Amino acid sequence: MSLDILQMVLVTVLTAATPLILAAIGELVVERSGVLNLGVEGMMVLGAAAGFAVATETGSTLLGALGGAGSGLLLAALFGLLTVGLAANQVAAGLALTILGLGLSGLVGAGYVGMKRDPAPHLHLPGLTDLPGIGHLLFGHDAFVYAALLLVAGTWWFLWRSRAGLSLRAIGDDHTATHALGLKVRRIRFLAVLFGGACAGLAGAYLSLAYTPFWAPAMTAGRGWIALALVVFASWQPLRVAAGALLFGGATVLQLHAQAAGLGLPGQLLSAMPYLATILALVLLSLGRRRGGSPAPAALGRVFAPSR
Amino acid sequence: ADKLKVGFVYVGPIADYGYSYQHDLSRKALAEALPDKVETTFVENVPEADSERAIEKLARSGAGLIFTTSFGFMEPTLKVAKKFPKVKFEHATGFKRADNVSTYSARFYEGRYICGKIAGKLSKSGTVGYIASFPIPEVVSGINAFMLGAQSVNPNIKVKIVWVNTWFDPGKEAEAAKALLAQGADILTQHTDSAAPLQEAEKAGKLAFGQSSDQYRFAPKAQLTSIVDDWNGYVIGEAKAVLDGTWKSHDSWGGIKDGMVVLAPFTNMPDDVKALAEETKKGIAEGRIHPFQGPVIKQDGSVAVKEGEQAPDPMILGMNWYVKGIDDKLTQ
Amino acid sequence: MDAAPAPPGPREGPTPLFGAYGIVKRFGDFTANDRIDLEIRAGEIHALLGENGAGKSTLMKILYGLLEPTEGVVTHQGDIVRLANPEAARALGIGMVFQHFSLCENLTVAENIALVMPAALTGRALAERIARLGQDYGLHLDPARPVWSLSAGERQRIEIVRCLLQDPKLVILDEPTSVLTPGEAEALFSVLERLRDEGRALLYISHRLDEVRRLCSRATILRAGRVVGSCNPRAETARSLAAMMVGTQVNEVQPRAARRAGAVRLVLDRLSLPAPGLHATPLRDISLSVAGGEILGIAGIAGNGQPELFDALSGESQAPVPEAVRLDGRPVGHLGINARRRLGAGFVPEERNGHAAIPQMSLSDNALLSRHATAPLSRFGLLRRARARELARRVIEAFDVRKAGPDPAAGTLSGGNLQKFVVGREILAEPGILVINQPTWGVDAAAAAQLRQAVLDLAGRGCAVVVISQDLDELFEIADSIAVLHDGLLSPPVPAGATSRAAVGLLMGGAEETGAEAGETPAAPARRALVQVP
Amino acid sequence: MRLDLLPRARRSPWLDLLSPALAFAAAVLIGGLAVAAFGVPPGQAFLAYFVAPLSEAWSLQEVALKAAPLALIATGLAFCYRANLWNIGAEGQVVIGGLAGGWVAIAAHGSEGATVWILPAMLLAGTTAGLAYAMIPALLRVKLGVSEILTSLMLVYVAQLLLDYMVRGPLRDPQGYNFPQSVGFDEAARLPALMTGESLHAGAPIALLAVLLATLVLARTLFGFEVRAVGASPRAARFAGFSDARLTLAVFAISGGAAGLAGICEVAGRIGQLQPEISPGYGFTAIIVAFLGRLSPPGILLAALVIAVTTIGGEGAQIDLKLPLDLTRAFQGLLLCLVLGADVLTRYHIRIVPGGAGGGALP
Ligand SMILES: Nc1ncnc2c1ncn2[C@@H]1O[C@H](COP(=O)(O)OP(=O)(O)OP(=O)(O)O)[C@@H](O)[C@H]1O
Ligand SMILES: Nc1ncnc2c1ncn2[C@@H]1O[C@H](COP(=O)(O)OP(=O)(O)OP(=O)(O)O)[C@@H](O)[C@H]1O
Ligand SMILES: [Mg+2]
Ligand SMILES: [Mg+2]
Repeated sequence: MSLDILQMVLVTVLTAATPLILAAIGELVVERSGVLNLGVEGMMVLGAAAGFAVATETGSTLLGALGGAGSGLLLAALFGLLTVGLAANQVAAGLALTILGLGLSGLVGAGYVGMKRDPAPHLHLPGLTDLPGIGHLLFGHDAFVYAALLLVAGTWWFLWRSRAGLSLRAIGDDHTATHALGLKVRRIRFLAVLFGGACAGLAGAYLSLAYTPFWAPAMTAGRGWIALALVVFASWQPLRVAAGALLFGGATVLQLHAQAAGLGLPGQLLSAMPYLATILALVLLSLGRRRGGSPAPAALGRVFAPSR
Repeated sequence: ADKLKVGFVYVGPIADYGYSYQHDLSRKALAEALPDKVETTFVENVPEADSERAIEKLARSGAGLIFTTSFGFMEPTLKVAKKFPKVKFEHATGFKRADNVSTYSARFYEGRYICGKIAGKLSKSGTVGYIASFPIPEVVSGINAFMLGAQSVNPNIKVKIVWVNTWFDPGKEAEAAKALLAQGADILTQHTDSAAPLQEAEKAGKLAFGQSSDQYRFAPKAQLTSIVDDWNGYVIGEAKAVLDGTWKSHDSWGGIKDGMVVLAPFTNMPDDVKALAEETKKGIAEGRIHPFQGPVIKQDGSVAVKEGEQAPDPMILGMNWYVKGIDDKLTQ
Repeated sequence: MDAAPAPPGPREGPTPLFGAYGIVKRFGDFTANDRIDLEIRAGEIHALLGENGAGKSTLMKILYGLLEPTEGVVTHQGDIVRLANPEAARALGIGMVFQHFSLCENLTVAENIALVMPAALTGRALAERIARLGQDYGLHLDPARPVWSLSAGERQRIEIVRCLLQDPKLVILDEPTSVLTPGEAEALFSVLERLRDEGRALLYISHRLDEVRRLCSRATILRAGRVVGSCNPRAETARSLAAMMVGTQVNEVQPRAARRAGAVRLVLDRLSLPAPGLHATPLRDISLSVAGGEILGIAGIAGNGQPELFDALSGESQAPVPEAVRLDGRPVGHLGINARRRLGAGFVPEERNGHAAIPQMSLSDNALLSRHATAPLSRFGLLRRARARELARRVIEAFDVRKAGPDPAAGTLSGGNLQKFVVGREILAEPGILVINQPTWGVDAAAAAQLRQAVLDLAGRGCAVVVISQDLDELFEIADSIAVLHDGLLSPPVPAGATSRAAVGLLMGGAEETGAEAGETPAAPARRALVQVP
Repeated sequence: MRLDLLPRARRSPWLDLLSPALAFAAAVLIGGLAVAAFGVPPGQAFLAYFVAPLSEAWSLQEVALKAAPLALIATGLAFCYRANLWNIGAEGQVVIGGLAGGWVAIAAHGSEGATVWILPAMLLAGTTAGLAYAMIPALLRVKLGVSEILTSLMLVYVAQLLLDYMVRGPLRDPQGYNFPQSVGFDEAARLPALMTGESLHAGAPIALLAVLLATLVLARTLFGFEVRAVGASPRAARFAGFSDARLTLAVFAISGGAAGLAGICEVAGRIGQLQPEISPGYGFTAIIVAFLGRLSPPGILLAALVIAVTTIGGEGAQIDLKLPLDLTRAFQGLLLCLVLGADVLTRYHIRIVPGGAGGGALP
């Protein structure tokens, strides 16, 4: 493999990982606060539809991205109202959100079928981007890719270095104790849920505005579920989310390359590779970990209904 | 008199801008062509496992003619047809018929043969990328026809195939396109439904073929042509036959000649290639050219079609082998 | 709350630092606080006394802004204040040390403290302040340790340090000593006395009336949500205080009849177990033997292997070799808890909610929990619900369990009453061997005495009893011999009469030498506990 | 503004019924507005969605056909979810069950004689295969502590691809022009129709039986108590002598077996052959059905019927009223959200406290 092919592969892996990173980082923050939102796929697909619609109507990719994030946020607000406000079961509400999101995205996107947009502009720094081998990998992406990477770094900083992040982690660890200290458990959880929704919506907008710049029904094709899996896979650590997304994206892309190179294995087996690889990686991780401890936020998925 | 109700069952969303979309265009064309005589209706996104109910519901809602547009609807169509002998059924791409069930399909391979010729002429790297959905005969015969077309103008051409195991996943199709481009393909063709591969080619400054519908607007600088499923003529004809009372169960497998397979305008190619493409199209329409004209040699070196003969329809309909020169294996 | 009544003037003396007037708190139809008035002055330690469920914690939570009173007002130096949340209370100088610690297990000490500090105070500056305060008051903490790795005493230190870092005017302590060793409690008392001398006010809740008499200069007594009196505890006896709380005359424990030395019934033979989880203690080479009619007390600070030892005895975790645990001579180390129950053993774990009982399940379901195999409450896999209800009813009757409704959820019972239920559930089975962990944790004095009496009586009927407790008064009151568990190691048992609190306390703290032989101060098992006249 | 929830001392059966009814009414109201926006009279849409599917003999059969696998799978899942274990891969277990059972039918295809055993053998194979497939996440969780949410979900995709491979490869009908489908099963390998000439087959009574059995097991047996205990408090359950490892395996076995059985019932029932897709997402929909039914088998039966009716009604609305499918989906999602939200009424008193957000003391 020449250096340039390698670079192309890596660029593909990075862009394939970007929507996963965006959605998974959002969900990570949600889960760190102790809430499990299984509705990522629904928020993501609505983000794709709304993002494309807004971008088409306004002619601005930036507004489109904001629209996508905003629509994910709105859907997440419904989820937050149900689970954080009304103490509804999180698993069920998340699944309901997925169905709702799929339906709404179809309704929103109906008028935009068959339309195309130019992909979001890519960075081009004369000199730097054209560097052989790494130029394109480092300096040749659209804003979403850099936003995703910044988000990873920012989330890491937020969780481990900021006071608000500390409150969030504490609430995810023990909502009763933090409530007793006067932390705004429900408000912070609600905000986390909103953030997760915005990230999922943005991930969807990335798909319809940059990755494959058009709208098509159900175009997220299960990426929301993969993002959920990545959060667990990453043991709720932002940097590992990025690593996991690159691994999963890498497995997907590499199997396609393996086929293009004429490997001759059944396509179904190769398509199953990313899933099997994820399971295998989990097993290896758990073998490496001392038994007994779970890295999950202790309050994850548990209902909290304080009264005063 | 009462209008004839015509129902359509689609496997995907009509918004896929591909297979189901194209079928829905024919529904609209029918409604426009015979506004006083027919009334159309449809159900979209019908899972294979749930199709019997959707078909029966259409029959019960008074439809006199029902198009079931996916291979997977074959058995359910036959079952419902048995219950409703007065209703006429049209099943796309299947092979089982009954007194009130016709089958129809298009000879997409004819279009792919032409695409192959274009690709053979235009590929500078000598490598073409092929994004395939599922290894069913329709897809396999398409690959073979494409290869034969390409070999006819460039015997050393290479076709790299990637199976994505989906009809529709824009992201994955885009990734497959990128993989093929990275591995040296400078022309892409696809047997999946989204416009994503075309867009990837456009981004990379390469060329590509569209699928199912004319996808020129997605990639004005990359699309060479697109194999368009045009069901309008067939659908309108069948509806008229039912209205006239002349409808009979039959199998129709239309191609370029019948206007069922249409090629979008040839673009982004030099005039000589365009001329070759037009000529091939004409030849196929007139029956002078057959994509599977013998000798056709299989991958393993055995002869599939002898010199001077043409592959019979059943062979094409059930094709599960590659022609010589394709660097891929089919699971048997 | 716009139409709040003007605060009634102080009833005596100068304006109190904080006042609560006419406080009513209702949960649904239930009134937990009923028109409570309370005044707290600077420089005093004020006790709040009452039975389990009397409404003490509820009142404290209202003062800390955690609960909103249904009626009534809180004042600060005579002005009505609105405590919208704990932040507001802290801003007014109110700090609280919770009965159930409000610490996040997976965060570090410093992080837990930072949670309530001004945002600017983090990292090194915070660690420095923790260290300085720790030195000042003798409350040492390692800011980088995660909470799960700390003992109960250390955890409480975090709570206190967190509270003191805010320089509070009023410190509320809800049952602070229930998890401490005598040594730790002593250290706490001196901190509290110092705080008082600094001119702060302290509000102190405890079921240990001796402490209250020692520390507090004033006491307010609650019963069923109402103030039923106030007094100077120093001028009272523990007995008279208890009488005020309960509202009736109370009696002393019946001393046990002469002890018969029975056959050995329970043996642990060099039992070692690896730590079962990340946050657990390994057991190291533990041996003990208990005869019928004998009560062995196992003292120790929480976090030294008590739950692990309990699990090994009960069969919730199994021994590496069957012979390591023997019941009536039979090796049972490989058997599960129900098999051991069938051999006549009974078990009462420490944690009521979520181990001994399932809070959201009814009492009859909770009867099933530990008795389904032995009562027996199922046949061919089918439940015999009527029998379970009958069993629950018998326990409730025999142990005077107070509850609302015929078969309420266990979680709706007050701590003391639920404890009576889970102990009674085992005792009614007349076990030949009983292992009981922290029998009276957080239970009010009357209920505690009743439970101790029941254990004594059971031993009197020939049962071999192991009592794991960190309450030394309790152990000296009922145990025949006492051993100390420290860091997964068990000291050899010593007759209770031949050792002293001080000696045991030393061992609990990890001292090498058994001070038992020294026997400087002959133990005088306290007989101060009280039982209610039936 | 603040929303305060005060737990109710006891649940009132009256509210248990009222709350979903309220949710339903609200959903219908919102749905009616949406439908009106599409230019369809809401009353007509109401009839199409909720009344039409229940008004004809054939559509009633269709409702039963659709509800049966949902109820069967969701009943199995209820065991898992009550024990606080998250099998979200029932769809994969459905697929594997259908595949294994179908394989038996294909292997026995055309064999003479001994045909009585073939159907039982298929049902057994399907159930066992679903069960075994569910054992993978269960064992990984018990032995290695790997999150079962993740593994069970990933295995869905793997199962679907395996079925795809099988029907395009080894199990393909040799006479089928290389199309991806197996031979049609023999009559003996099909679930019998309940009434001759009708489509309702024995799958519905099987599901009904499973619901009854599960009701009994959960309410009346020690095992049912064990499931509840482990779900409520694993530590207390261990104190009761219940092993959570064993229970994890047991509930995964039950849910996997039920899903596998549902899979083979679909294959041997209406479909009658193997094909690349044998379930329109029953395994995922069943998760919602399980929660909608509050994890109680009778509730699950009702929830399955509601989902079936609205799905079938949605098809009718597409055909007769030209209302888009996406509207039906959005409506179903909304209905679920509202039911979940209204459920709060049954558990809490709700109090809305105006203001209250601001901190600080008012002098
Ligand atoms: N959030 C709540 N909802 C309903 N009832 C409650 C709630 N909190 C407390 N109660 C009830 O209020 C009563 C008083 O409880 P509280 O915790 O104040 O008692 P306590 O005096 O602290 O008891 P203990 O000595 O056991 O700590 C109890 O009967 C309890 O059941
Ligand atoms: N939200 C609630 N709903 C109903 N009952 C409650 C609620 N919160 C607390 N209680 C009950 O109030 C009682 C008193 O609460 P608290 O937390 O003070 O426990 P407690 O009685 O002091 O028991 P212990 O000190 O032994 O843990 C408990 O028995 C508990 O079951
Ligand atoms: Mg209390
Ligand atoms: Mg208490």
